[in-house]
Amino acid sequence: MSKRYLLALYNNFDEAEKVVSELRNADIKGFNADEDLTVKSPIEHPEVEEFLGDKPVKIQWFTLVGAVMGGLLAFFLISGSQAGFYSQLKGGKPIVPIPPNMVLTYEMFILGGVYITVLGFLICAGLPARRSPLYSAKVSEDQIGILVKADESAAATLKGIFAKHKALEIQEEAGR
Amino acid sequence: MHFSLRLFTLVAGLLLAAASHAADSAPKLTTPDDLGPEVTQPIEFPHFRHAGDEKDGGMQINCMYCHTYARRSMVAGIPPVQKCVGCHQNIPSVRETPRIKQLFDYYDNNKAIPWKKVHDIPDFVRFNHERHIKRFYFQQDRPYQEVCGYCHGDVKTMVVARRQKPLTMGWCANCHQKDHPVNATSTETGHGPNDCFTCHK
Amino acid sequence: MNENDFDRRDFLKVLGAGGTAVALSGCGYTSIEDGKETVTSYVTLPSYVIPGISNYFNSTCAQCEAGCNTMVRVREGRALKAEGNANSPINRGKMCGLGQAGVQAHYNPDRVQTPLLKGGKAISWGDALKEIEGRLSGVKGDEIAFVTGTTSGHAQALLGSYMEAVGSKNHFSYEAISPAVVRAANKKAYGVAMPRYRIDKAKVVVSFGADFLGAWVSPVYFSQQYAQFRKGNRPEGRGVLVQVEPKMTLTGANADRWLGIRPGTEGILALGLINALGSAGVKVPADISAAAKDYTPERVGTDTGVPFDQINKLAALLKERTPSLALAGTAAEGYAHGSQNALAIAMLNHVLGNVGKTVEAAAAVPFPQLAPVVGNRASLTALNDGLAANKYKVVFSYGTNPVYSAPAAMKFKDNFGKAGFRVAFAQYLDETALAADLVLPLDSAMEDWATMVPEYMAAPEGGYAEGYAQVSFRQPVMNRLYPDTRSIGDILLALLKQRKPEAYKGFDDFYAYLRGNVLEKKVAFGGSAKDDNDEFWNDVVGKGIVALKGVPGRLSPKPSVSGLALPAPATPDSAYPLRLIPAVSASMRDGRNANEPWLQESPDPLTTIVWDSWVEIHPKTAAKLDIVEGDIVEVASRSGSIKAQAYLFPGIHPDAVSVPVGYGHEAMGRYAKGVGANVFSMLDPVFDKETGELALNETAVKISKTGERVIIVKEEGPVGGSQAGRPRIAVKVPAGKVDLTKEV
Amino acid sequence: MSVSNLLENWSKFRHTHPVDDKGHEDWEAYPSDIKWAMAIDLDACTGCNACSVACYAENNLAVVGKEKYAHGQEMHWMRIERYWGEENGEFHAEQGAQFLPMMCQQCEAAPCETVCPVGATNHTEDGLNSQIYNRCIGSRYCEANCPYKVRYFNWYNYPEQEGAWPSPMEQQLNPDLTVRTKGVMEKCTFCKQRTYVARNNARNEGREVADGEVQTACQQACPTGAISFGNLHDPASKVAKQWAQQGVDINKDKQDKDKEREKIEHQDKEPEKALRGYRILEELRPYPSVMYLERVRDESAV
Amino acid sequence: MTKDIREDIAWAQINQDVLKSLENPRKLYWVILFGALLVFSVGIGCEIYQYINGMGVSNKNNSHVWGLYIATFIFWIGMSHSGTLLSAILHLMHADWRKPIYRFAEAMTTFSLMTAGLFVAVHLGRVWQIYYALPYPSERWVWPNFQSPLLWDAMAIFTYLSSSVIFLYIGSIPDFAIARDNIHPGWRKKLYSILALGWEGTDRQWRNFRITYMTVACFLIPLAVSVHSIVASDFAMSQQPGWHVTSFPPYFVAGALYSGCAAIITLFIILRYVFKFEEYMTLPILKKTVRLTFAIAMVWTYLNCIEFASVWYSHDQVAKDVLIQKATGPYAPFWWAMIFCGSVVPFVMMFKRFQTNIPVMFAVSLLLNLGMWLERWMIVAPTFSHGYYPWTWDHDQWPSLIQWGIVFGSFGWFTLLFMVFCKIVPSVSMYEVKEMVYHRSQATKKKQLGIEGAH
Repeated sequence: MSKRYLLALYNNFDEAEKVVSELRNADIKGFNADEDLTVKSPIEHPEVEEFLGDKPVKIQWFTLVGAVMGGLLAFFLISGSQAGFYSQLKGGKPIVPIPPNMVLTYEMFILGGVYITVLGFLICAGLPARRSPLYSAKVSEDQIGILVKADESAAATLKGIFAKHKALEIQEEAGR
Repeated sequence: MHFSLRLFTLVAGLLLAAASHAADSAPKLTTPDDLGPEVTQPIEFPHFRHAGDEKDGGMQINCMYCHTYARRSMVAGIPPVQKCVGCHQNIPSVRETPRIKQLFDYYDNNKAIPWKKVHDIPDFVRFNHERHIKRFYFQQDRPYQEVCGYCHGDVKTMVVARRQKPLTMGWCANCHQKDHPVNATSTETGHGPNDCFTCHK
Repeated sequence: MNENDFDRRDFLKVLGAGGTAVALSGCGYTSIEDGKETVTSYVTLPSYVIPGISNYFNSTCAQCEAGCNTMVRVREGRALKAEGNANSPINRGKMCGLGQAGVQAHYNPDRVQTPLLKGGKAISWGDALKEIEGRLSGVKGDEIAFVTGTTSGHAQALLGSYMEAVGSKNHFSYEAISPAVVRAANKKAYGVAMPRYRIDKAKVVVSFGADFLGAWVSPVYFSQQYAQFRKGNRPEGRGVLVQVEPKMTLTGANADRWLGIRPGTEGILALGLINALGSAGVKVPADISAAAKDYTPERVGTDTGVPFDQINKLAALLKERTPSLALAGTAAEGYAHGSQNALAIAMLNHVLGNVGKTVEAAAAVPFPQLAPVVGNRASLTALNDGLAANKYKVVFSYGTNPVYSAPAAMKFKDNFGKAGFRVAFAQYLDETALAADLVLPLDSAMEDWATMVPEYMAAPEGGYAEGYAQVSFRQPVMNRLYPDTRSIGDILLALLKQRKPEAYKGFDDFYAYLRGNVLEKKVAFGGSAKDDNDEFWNDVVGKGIVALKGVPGRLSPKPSVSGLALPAPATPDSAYPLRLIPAVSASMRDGRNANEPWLQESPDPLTTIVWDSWVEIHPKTAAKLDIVEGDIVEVASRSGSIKAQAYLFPGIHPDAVSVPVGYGHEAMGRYAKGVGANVFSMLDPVFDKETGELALNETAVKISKTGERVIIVKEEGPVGGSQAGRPRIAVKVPAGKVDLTKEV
Repeated sequence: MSVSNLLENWSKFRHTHPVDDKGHEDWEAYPSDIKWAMAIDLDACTGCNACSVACYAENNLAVVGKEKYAHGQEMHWMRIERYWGEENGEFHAEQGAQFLPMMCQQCEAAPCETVCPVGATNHTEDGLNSQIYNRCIGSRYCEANCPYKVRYFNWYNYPEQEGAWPSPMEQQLNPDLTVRTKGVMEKCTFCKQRTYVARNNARNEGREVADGEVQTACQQACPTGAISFGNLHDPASKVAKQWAQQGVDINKDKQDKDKEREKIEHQDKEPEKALRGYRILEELRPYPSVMYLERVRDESAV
Repeated sequence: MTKDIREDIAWAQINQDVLKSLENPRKLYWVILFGALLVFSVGIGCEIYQYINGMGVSNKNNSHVWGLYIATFIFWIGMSHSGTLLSAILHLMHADWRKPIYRFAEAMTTFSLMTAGLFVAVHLGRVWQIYYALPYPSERWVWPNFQSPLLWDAMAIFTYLSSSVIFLYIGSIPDFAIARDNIHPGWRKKLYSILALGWEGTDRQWRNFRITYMTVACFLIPLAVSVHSIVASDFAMSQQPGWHVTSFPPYFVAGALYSGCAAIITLFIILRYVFKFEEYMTLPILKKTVRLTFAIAMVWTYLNCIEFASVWYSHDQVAKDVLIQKATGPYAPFWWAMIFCGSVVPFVMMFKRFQTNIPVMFAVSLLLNLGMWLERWMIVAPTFSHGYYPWTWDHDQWPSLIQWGIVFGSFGWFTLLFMVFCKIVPSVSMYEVKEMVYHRSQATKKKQLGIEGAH
């Protein structure tokens, strides 16, 4: 059964919030508020998440793994190479001196952390992404966009809801 | 999302494994052959004929019969013309061949032969022939052709000598970190010096 | 020719061309491409030459008159380094900086390479010799003069016969710096000109300006004796060194007590000491005490500027610790009354009974014709007068540089010009060579054959050898760098052949002459008649030293004090209030080695100045003239003036200033030319009354600032010789507080 | 190999040196039975410069000339320092000057080694402080951290550009060691090329290096024999005897005799006759391998 | 008089104003750009000369082996810290006044690090062998010496540089999106759409964006601190008097923040003028920055004092000598100049009327930077000329023109990079300004409600 995409633009978050809550409460066949509802905003806005219901963020795990890996890699790379065939005394210090190696381990710990976190960000935020079916430059300016994906059948009802809250503009497009 | 997390952990794991392997694995113990360029010498000296095996028409002369300084000094040196002449005076059969004629020209005009260096290492490196020969030829009594061959390759098959080994630092180190028996009989082993100052001057 | 020897020289011919090419390329920049470099190889090679392993050849150092025996390191036919010959009684395997720099004399880029006419036109040896022959024809023998430095050995023998052949007696042996006055005084006092001093046996050494550690007579030998002398576990106990001199020398810097005495009053102090010793109950011969009787400590104190209790203390020390040794050196002899000074000091040894104990007679070589003809300054005066009077038509000069080192007041350069034809045998185009009509290039000491007999005959290890004498051999350690240079021996031989062809036709070169000559006297040279010639010769050359049964010298029991009368200390004249003391530094000496960069670059031990000359001024004097370090000052005497940078130096008498000799060449080469100022040029022509030696320290000068100021190029930092309160950098400890007996 | 090696021989790689070495034998990272060391008798040293020139001759040191010397860019590995007696800010010369030959002290725990970013300077098995010219990238950190300031940097390209060896002078160069080029640090090596030959000869003949078998150039030249050089681990060697006799221990940053003395002086008693061995800047704990003997001066003449 | 960002400013307006700065540059811009190019080329010239003839031409010497290069290196590293301070620390502290200015501060971080990186190379005697210092598995199987503080430096700087580049980029993705949406078609539009990675501001993107941004910020703070402590340890780890000081790491960090803030003020004023950002880079922000700077200045002064005090009351005579020599020796003028610029000049910032006085603040900020540069020089040089070993002291050592030239050139390089940056990346963060404005308006709304409620 073919799907339709609807994008409604609103002036401010309060209106958007009303719309979203209505959409989530109203039980419309062929439209799942948790999956098919996306809010696009020009600024980062915590409330959006509240009224969308909480969605888990996994990035911390990337960070953890990355940092740990970086640290381990550093320590073993360094100590390993120090203990190589050419291992020679330097300044009476042990051939594998812990404090200096710790410094570098620390740096690599951070390096790994940062890199992998960003990697995680790209993966989790699904970037780089292809342009989604409906987008309005207004969103990056000052308006809030609400993008929904629903069955043909539900489209009308949804439009109704948008209109009710006097959407500035409603775009719609067919999709799979 | 969970999939990508797993995937990522896998990738990272592989990365780490690879990296640690890099730090971990010893240099390869094989000594690769990489053939140096052809060198044209004032006289095309046929090594195979002097040092080669009987079946190839060689005379199996010990390398150190001519390169006699190798076991006495850091540098192998080049035998003085005198040495070649010493034998060839008494070999009338080849006396008239072009190379030998050349040889005698040099000798009669008391001119040194401008041999070209084939196995040339940088000036900041100290390679001691004497030590290596003492260690492997005299102490471990391995066959001389093998011992010289470690660095000079299979000269006995060549006409004009040509570099066969890379003679790079890593290549030297490959051998230095191997444990060699200290002499033919004993089971005691030791590796070459790992002290920079021994080979760098 | 001898077979082995032929081998050696033949192998010397093949230069390690490959070797040098490699040597110059530093790290990172070396071609390691196969077949680019040539391998050093030889046609024939004696068994003892192994590429990559050095050979050592014994030879003899020609850098100064001490004649140390060297052992030269040779690799692939290149002489690399001069080291001491361990079997030498003179230097016992040691080597001074000056000697080390000998290789740079050999490899010097500024050497003369072919015979040159005036104006630098190169000619062949044949023409050169013809030219000389031509010029000499019709010239009477006594119109020919030969000026040399100190010469000895077979070259001297040839020179002697040549002078004889041309019928000339005018061989002037000139050394700008030589202990000539002391020699004369010694002859009077001990009966020998150059006795053997036993510093190693003395308990106290009082040295009147003898810089025996730096530049006096045979420094390396004396240094080793000094090492013995300082040993705490020596039977005599640790020695005490007192140095008496107006300008601190290297020896002064190592003294336990340095007495900055008023210039010229050294003799007075000596007599003062004798006087003090007498009154302390030491038995003094009548005539000596007569000579010394007026010199009471008080008077001497006022005359010399040495506090008189110091004098008594010193006398007491000398009385208590015998044997001691008093030395008269360059600083003491450089006056119009130099010989009196030296004599007075010699008397001190008599009074203290050192003669025979620490002053010994050395032996002489049994062949007078080989004995050294020692240089002095009087001979220069003689030559100069002769030249001025147009007595000489042809002048040969070898191994000395009078045009540079003669005081301007003597007008030597002009007088030299008066000679009809001037030939210089030279290694560099120095001032004299430039003034000559014909310059003949000499071999370096690494290329020629020679023998040498040291003037100061050192005793071999193990102390006093009654009749020990030695002849040192010099052999070529590498092939000639430039085919057209000749050894002085070869040249003299060639000249002789012009006169007596038949007598010398047996010898085709000096080598042959030398060898023949030595083999002839095989027995005298310590061989036995039945020795095989070649073996004997190789043995001699191989050792480089031949010990001979010498003619023992005799010390005269009764010294003559005749004419020992010291003038009252000179009153400073108002126009030129200061006394100029030309300083002889260990490495620069009289400047003949100035073109060896190592010597220019190694700092003067006391001032740490490099690459320039300087004026040492006592801080007090400087303060009076408000001169600060680095001021360019003009030092002016009646006979000339120089400009140099001022250096404030605590080790000099306030009434004296000192400038090092050996700098300020106008020619000679890239490293010497224009470096510093030539102090010889401004010396007053004052001469020692008895010997007629130029009195080096008699020049009165005045100092004026030019207004310029430079930053002195020296090794020491802005805090000079201060340790800035750091407790343990260079530590000094009183002898009483330290236990030296058990030292290794 | 190396990580497993690391884990297997962990304790070995954790030794510090020289203080907690239990002898040198049991430590594979420092197996040699040779420890080159020096003793310099300042009482015998006359400051004549022979050693310094010998060093130029042996080690291919460039002559930099007046202008560069003025900039403090000289290359002498062995410098002779001259000090005066000092009283309230004025120099006095009555007791002569003091001379101090100063060259690389070949520290056992060298400050220069740890800081080199590329590890061009290390501690060799025979107790030297190596300098690998071709590895050096010229960060000059080693000299910055050297308390004695005895390392010398090639500020210019002396062999090729500056013409330090105008032909034929380059023929004098010693083929046993490199001519250093622009941008590398260099310093005294205790004449490595000589010790190297001596050690190889000994090894070939299957024996230990005998005392006096190898001399450094400076030692060989020194007319008064003020410098002695040898193997500190060979109790028969002169150097070892001297160190022992002077009660100087290479593993200490403060010698027992000094502690002793201080104690006595603290109780203001007159200490008995002292020994004169000491090491310069010992208290910084570089454990230098050169022992100096104090200069002795006799007061009786003053 | 001090007017702040208007709350009622239209968001579209913000976009317009900022994007304007990306397009057709004014003449002044070109002047600066070419000026910078000129200065930079001077530096290049000197470097080439030095490369050909050897380090000697910089007139360092054997006891005095380091000079302006290291000093300036530290200076640039230090300058980089302010960016992190503003963007990371203040971000975590939700100080929203930072929002209009943190972008260029971060850019400054990046570029000054790049400049510092140059000096590492310039300083080396054999820069063509620099790869010896990189830890890569080579045929020789030799590795750099990981004990060397210089290597820690390299690692720390690399980490810091790459992290702050990433931080800068992530932070400006939404702005790239804006640029993409608003800029007229052309290669720039293509460029921005690539840079924007298809950002649409969906709730998912924003959610992850927030976490990431915060996490990286958290990493950056300890990193920044570690970087300059490590630079400090180049000296503190050594044995030399005047370097071997325990308080060096914090001292360096404080100094770094200090010079950084000073530099921010300078650039703030320049940008404000060049790009007409009066609307956003408002005087109250300047005032806040100035106050912050003043606080840090005082911290730095304090650390200075304790450093001197700890040396003074130690028994380390050698270190004491160095200190005395700094104050009285040949370096005295520079040392006192540093004290003046670093500790006296900032007191101008105490006075309200100066805090927003653009010309005065401009002058002051320049003086502070000069002072901080001198500080670095005074750390490096005097120790060499007055170290442990009196014989090697050298008070006449003076950097040659070559050395000065290269130092001079580095400023050109920095400006060059910065000028280019301003034309590619929006130097004011648009979306965050919007957030700022939004929150402000919310707050005021609440206030009004509160007031009404009171009635």
